[in-house]
Amino acid sequence: MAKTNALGLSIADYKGAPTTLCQGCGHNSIISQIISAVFEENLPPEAVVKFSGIGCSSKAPTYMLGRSFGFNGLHGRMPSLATGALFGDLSLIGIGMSGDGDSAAIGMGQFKHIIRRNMPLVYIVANNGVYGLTKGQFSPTSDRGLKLKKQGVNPFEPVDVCMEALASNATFVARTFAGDPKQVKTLIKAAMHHNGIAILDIISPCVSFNNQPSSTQSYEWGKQHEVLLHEMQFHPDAKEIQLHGEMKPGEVREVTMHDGSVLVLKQVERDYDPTDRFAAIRALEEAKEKHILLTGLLHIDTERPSLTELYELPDDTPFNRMPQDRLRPAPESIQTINDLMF
Amino acid sequence: MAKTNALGLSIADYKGAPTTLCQGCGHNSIISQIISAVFEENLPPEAVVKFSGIGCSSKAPTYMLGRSFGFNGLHGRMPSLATGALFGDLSLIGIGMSGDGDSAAIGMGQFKHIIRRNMPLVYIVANNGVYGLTKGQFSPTSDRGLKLKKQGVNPFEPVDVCMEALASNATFVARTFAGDPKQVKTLIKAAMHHNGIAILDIISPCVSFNNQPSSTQSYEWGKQHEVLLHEMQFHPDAKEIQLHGEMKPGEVREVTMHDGSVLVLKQVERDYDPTDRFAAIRALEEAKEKHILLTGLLHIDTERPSLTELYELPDDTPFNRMPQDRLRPAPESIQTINDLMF
Amino acid sequence: MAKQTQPASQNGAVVNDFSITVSTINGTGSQTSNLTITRAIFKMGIPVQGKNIFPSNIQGMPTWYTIRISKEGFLARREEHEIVIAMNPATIKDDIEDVMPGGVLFYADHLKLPIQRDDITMYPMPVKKLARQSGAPTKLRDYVANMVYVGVLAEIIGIDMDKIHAALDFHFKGKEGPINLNYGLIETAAQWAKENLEKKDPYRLEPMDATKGYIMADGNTAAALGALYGGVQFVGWYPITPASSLVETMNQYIPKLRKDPKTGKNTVVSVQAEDELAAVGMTIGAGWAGLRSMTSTSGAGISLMGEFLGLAYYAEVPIVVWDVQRGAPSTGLPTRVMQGDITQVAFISQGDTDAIMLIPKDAQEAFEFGWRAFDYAERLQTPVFVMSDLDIGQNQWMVKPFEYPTEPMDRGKILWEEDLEQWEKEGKAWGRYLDVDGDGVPYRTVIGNKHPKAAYFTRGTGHDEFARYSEDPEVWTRVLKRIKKKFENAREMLPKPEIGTMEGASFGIISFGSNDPAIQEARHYLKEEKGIATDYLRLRAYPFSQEVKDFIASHDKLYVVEMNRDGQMRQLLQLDVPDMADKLFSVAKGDGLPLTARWIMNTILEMEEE
Amino acid sequence: MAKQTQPASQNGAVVNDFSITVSTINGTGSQTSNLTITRAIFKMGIPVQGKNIFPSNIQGMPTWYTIRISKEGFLARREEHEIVIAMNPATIKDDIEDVMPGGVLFYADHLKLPIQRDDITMYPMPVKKLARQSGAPTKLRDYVANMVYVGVLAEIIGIDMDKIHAALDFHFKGKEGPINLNYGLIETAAQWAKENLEKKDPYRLEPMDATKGYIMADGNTAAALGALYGGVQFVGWYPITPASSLVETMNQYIPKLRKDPKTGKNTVVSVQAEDELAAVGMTIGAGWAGLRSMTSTSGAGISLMGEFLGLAYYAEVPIVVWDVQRGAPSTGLPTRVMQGDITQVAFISQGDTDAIMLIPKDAQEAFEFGWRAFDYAERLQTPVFVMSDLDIGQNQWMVKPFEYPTEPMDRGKILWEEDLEQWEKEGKAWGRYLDVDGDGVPYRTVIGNKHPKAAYFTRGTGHDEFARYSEDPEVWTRVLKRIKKKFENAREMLPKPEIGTMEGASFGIISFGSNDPAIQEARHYLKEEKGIATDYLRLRAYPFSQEVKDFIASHDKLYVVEMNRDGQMRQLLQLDVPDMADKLFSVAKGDGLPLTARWIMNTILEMEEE
Ligand SMILES: Cc1ncc(C[n+]2csc(CCOP(=O)(O)OP(=O)(O)O)c2C)c(N)n1
Ligand SMILES: Cc1ncc(C[n+]2csc(CCOP(=O)(O)OP(=O)(O)O)c2C)c(N)n1
Ligand code: SF4
Ligand code: SF4
Ligand SMILES: [Mg+2]
Ligand SMILES: [Mg+2]
Repeated sequence: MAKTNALGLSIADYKGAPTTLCQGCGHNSIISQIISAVFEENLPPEAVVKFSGIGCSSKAPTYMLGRSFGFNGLHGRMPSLATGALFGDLSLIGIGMSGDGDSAAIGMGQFKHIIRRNMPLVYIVANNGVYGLTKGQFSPTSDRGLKLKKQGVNPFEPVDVCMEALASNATFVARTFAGDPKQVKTLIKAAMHHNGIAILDIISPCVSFNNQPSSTQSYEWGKQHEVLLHEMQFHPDAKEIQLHGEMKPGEVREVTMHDGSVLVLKQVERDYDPTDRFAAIRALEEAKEKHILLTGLLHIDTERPSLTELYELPDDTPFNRMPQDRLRPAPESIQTINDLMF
Repeated sequence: MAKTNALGLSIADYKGAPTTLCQGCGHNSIISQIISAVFEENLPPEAVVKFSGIGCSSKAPTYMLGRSFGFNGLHGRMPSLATGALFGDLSLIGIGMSGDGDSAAIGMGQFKHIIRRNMPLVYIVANNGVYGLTKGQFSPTSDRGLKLKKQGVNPFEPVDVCMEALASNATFVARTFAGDPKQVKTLIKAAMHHNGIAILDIISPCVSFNNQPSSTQSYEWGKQHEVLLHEMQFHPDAKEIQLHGEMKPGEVREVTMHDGSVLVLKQVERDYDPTDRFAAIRALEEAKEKHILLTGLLHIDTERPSLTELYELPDDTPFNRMPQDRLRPAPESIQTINDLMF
Repeated sequence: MAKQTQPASQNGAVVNDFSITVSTINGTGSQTSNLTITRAIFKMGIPVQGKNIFPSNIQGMPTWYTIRISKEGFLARREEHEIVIAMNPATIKDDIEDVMPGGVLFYADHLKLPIQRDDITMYPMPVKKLARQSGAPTKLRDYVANMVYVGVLAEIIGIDMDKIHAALDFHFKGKEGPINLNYGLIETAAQWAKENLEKKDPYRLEPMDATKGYIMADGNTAAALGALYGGVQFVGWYPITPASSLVETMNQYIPKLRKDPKTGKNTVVSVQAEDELAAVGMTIGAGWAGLRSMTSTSGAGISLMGEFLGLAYYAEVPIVVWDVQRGAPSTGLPTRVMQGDITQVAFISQGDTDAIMLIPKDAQEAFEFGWRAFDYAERLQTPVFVMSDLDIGQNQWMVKPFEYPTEPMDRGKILWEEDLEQWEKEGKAWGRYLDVDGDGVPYRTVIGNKHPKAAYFTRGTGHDEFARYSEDPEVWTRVLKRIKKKFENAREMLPKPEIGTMEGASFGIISFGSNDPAIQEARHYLKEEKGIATDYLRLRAYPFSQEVKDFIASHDKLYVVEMNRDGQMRQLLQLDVPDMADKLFSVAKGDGLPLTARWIMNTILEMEEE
Repeated sequence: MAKQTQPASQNGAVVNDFSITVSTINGTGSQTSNLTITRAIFKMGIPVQGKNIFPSNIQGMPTWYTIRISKEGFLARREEHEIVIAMNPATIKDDIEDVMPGGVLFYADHLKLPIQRDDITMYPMPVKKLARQSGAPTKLRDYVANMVYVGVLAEIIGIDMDKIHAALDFHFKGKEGPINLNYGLIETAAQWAKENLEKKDPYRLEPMDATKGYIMADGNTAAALGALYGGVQFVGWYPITPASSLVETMNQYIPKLRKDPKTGKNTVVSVQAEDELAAVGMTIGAGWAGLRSMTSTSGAGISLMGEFLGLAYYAEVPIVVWDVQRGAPSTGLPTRVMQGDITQVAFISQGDTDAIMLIPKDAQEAFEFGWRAFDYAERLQTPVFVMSDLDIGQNQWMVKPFEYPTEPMDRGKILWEEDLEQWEKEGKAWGRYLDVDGDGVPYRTVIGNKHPKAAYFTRGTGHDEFARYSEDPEVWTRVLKRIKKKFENAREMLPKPEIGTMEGASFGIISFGSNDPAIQEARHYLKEEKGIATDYLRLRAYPFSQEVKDFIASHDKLYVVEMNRDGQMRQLLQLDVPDMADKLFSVAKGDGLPLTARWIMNTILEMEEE
């Protein structure tokens, strides 16, 4: 019998249409981790809403959570669609899938501005340093010096998705690697509990166009150069925290999320404080110098109000179920209004 | 008799149409400094090409350098216009005028990408933290907590133009203040000699909509909180450097530009190395914490090739004067091409 | 400009039938003075309309405000100015020339008059002196100086001082300080005029009873209020002239009108986006999620929204888009009016698309379409454009009071959990794009619906009736044909045209939007002065209904009057009635100013002669 | 799909007149096999055309390649497939059903056949076995497996092995390794077929001499080459299917064709922008600066460029925009063909705008318009759109060789220092927007011009003849009218339509672009099978020239055939000839596939009956 979660649902209830992405594509592995995360978090699939732009990465939502609503929008415009849509029912969790082209090229503006607004959304950049769907052009995150078949050599310094997020004061910034599924899953779980924008820069190799070992977005490079900022465990309920195995107090940090869930970070090399934004910037700079793939939760800020909070909507009913008599002003008011004219 | 420069031109040759901006608008003072800088640099006005987006700031090019070509384009799209245009004749110097709305809202994408390409352009963001031309809405650089007449209170963390430029690896990043005309002028001169993108974030108060003393983009706040990173002198010709007055060796840094001109930086509080990008980020963070307006050349990198260099165009003739016989392949070639088909 | 002598009424006096143009420098606060004059006249019961002709700039440039006073209720712009008030040295020459023969010039006495005219009356006004004496703080000096012309004018043409006080009281929301300061100066100026000027001109106001039952409102405010009464829940916007004030005004009315009776919290989310792409993107997201959702823009904004609007069209997302049209192409004349986005909107995005357009004629209809637009959008599951313009949006219109929505909200075909259960029980299949009722409009579900079969996947790529990805040519064709059906069905659902007929009409006139007053007036002249009777159809929506076809069919010749260069509405009409396309003649001008009755009449007369 | 029995030729053999469809999985390299077959047939002297019907995805989805072989030279898509080669388990059922009665199925023998048909010939192919035996590295196994069907087919229908070798040699640019590997497998497969299959079907190829003097080229390559011969200097682009390969190919040819003879340096700057707004912005900047400048896009890209294109229109900046049209609205069918952007481009931006369009019919015209477009753009100082489509752009077309430009470059009216001096001497005033010659086209200067009066200020806001800011209604109208004049004058300047007539034609057909082969063929059937003679006008540009009006005038009834839902070109035609609008009937289908002659014929016949 298939394993079920606390809701009595099996993993099959969280699947989507069969993938049409290439075999081995990093995006497929992200899809699996999203499915597992939502399943393990005991969220009904209806509680999640999927968004995406255009690209192979942006097709991913089709291949997961078939029982969740989804909107595969326009190239680079996922953030605005998600922003408008999620106001429809604030009890829902939004997951946005985007690509490096989608977010760092055409979508740079919306990427930066959804961060600025701190809109609650799990924002995944499936970063393969290339345009997959249009067959292998450079993306803004392509390595400098990368050589691609029809494109020659890329002369530009890559956009660093996490650095951009930090520059825009993102409240949750993580980098991870599709070749490290466990970490991907843990970060997705934590991101789903974050009250604000959660930027996940997931290095997700494109096996068709940018998986040569010299590319920093390849599986091989990632496997060989990944360095963990910390080891992570996510506990949806603070009470259940047991410091598993080798985790000893003093070597761990606990990040308590807005809803009381806890992310436990175990020190690997040094003590890293993800609430220190400047430390995150420094860590990124160092990683670049050392030529490593530094993964983990770079930064979190659980204090800043999210965009949806600013509006203080009625919270007894989802906004999109609000009946007519709570939306249309009372008939009496029209007289007052006309009196306000001249 | 009017003062003339080395070309025998008087300042009148560098003026534009009379300004229609508000009296006291910071942009007017930027206009004056651009005029002076070009005049003093002995550049013929024809050697400069002006670009802008849409906004009060973007109207500025009309009011200066009437003998220079100019293109007042679309809101947020100055960078792309300038990029294409300047390839027309690489001997010319481009000056782009933009506003905080123009560059940090609708133009965020183009702003980031012209930086990434290191396109040679003096890129001025006349930053008043408000939309002037549309009469006083919030801009992305508005202070958090800023209160504007019809707009309420701004709840968002402002975009830091310099931080954004640094995150994108800009090769010349400076912040200055329209209320400090001397510094503005010196930085514009240096920027004109930079072989790559030069981002000048000029705090330029909007006297009509955002000049209340509590606003960090007001004259009063600027005057009271400006802290210089260094004092500056610009020497178009290295040979003429004389360390004026109080400048003693050891207390100065010299930045030699691509064309041999030199920017001399005199230490004010501490020794600041503008070639260290990370130091610039740190300085910005500190300035934010200390609540000061830190001005000066935050960062410079004179090594990185510029976009125009990458193409190695013929340099004996401006590209837009190249005659037909150098642009159209020879008649013989058509046979070869047809043979290459099947 | 054509100069025509005003037909004087009895005793030489011209009563309640002339135009005043105030020429000032923008950013000096003259708007308050101009509104005060307009409102005071309105309160005197005299039909009046003010139009602001202003530059794209914040301060220091010439700006004109023209006030049409018409006892007959003709409130369109006129080209002739009986009275000119000159306050701007930069334009004084033109201003003097603009006074029609027999007319009046009021001028600030510090202005040098570059020319003299002996066919007009000239009144100097000691503007600076009185402003200085007013005791207003130096900072406000320029601002209150404009009150001088209010006072002088009031005295000379007879504006009721009580009504002026009422106008100020309204403007300053009862705040005594500014009311007294300004009123004091107006009184002083009036007194000065009384003592120092001798009335030599024929223009006079006399109280009437013709504005009772009317209000004065600008179209953007009306649109904002209409939307609030329409239950708007989400607004994504980006500032752009002349649309900005629509949402800005809405934002101000939200706490007043849209406090949830149950929780006391506001029920509108208004987000200033980073640009128009994001504004419409948010709006579409919200519409998709089941919120009543709108954006408002102009000019460039509409162009930038094209890609997203094609998505909303094909993915069938209800949203409302206000296009407060301004002078175009390109950045064009951003502070002037035009009706130039008609064909662009009709063909808004790549591929075959259609657009529903509502076309209000004034503030009152802006209010009505403000709420109705949501009903159409949700009923048809498609973007609905409201084609307003700068004249409607930013000027004050004398209109009937806003009327509370006459119909309950039509939320269209939405299925919730219990509906889906019911359908399941009845064995009815639900597919997001299934044409169950044969009207082309499918049923939709929205996020938060917890029924396990409620979810579907929305995309701009090819999809079948169950929202599944498809590249199948037949599926593609079928879906696009069904969508077309919605558009065809919309013809008879949207606001019907308004038709005015006369006995023995020589031809028909078709027009729309803010042209209406000028057309009404032109028809009056055609009849009165030329003996030419006309029929008139005012379009209120696109696609056109049967009435439009019938109207065209029943006339041999029709003039389509509009404010653009290419006769855009005529083009859409021609496409609709190819067999009658050659009966439609274009009377089009898009120079940034509202059309005038005289121009319309003369153009038609010329074309009649040809 | 309609099934029709192929009229067998003498002796039951069907020679050089049938279609082959290859059904495979994309991303498996079948494109090489398909091109090899097509090219080999072409080299046999037989008219042939291949069309790729592929999914919007990189790997693993069904894809079809149809090869039309026609001794008569009819190379449009057909709906009937005499021969189907089935390699994809996912589509095997449909593939079997798609074979027309009497036809042939080749199938990979590891596929389970879900249905049997006794009205067709079925040949199994030991694809896996032979691929395994080929000695190809495991990685390449799937890829070379596709060569098996090349060999089997070659043996059964008689493709010349030498020509196959020549095709491979071309494809692999003479590299022996891959040539030998693939050719070896093809030979083995052919040998296997010879030994194991008995020919039971009537389809055969026989060498002809009908392709001499032709080349095979895809339209994107042709366009790229045309632009390079046109002296293109600046390209701003953003990847989008099916336009990407246009610039990618251009980039590859730059070093070959565009090394400056003097300095040996390249003379084209090609920048991959961050999006289409930036792509067209750069392009406009470069065009403004005096460079021959272009961009290339499709679908969404065109919509995103609308605002900028309005600026280029009004500021009069010459640029070339290639729209390689694909299935729309919205993201639509990104890998399928459509002619759906016609009306959108005609009304591309806010306000009154016009668009010059060139409409190539195939790769050869794509080359020609590739260079000519710059001449028109610079001559008229306005954006010129080349409306290509996916079928033209991405498929191989058998066309006459590219012809070296027959005219020198027309750089239009540019003034340099010496020209301005000359004008000054002659006392001629220069203003950027002054209509000196009365043809509506002003003279321009570009940056770098050192004459102190050369500079001017370009803007999208209102401006006068001297490029000065203006909000004056008369100035505005005057400038926009002059711009319209350019558009009117363009009518007779642009490529003239191509007209084909027949004695006693019953009606006229109007069409354009890649529809041409299907129309030629449909006219042939109408004549041969139904005895209906037709005239045909192929549009090559918009706005339309007098010939188009005359053609419409000289027919009682005209069918406008196009690949979209709404009959967009018919709409533009109707607007051009309102007095004849009702003579134009729409034969339109936009389902993502190229139109077929049978569909066109049948639709017209049905409409004739009505
Ligand atoms: C407006 C627009 N421009 C271009 C395209 C074509 N396009 C589709 S996907 C894509 C790039 C996708 O790259 P990325 O976001 O990195 O996704 P990946 O395929 O690599 O996962 C582009 C340019 C489009 N769909 N829309
Ligand atoms: C596409 C588009 N959207 C909106 C506008 C309206 N608009 C004109 S200027 C402006 C903001 C200008 O703000 P900023 O760049 O800060 O310049 P400032 O006026 O403050 O100097 C806006 C939104 C426009 N012109 N084009
Ligand atoms: S092309 Fe690349 S990104 Fe796209 S599905 Fe294949 S491997 Fe993934
Ligand atoms: S509104 Fe503000 S930004 Fe615009 S001109 Fe006036 S002071 Fe300057
Ligand atoms: Mg990618
Ligand atoms: Mg600003």
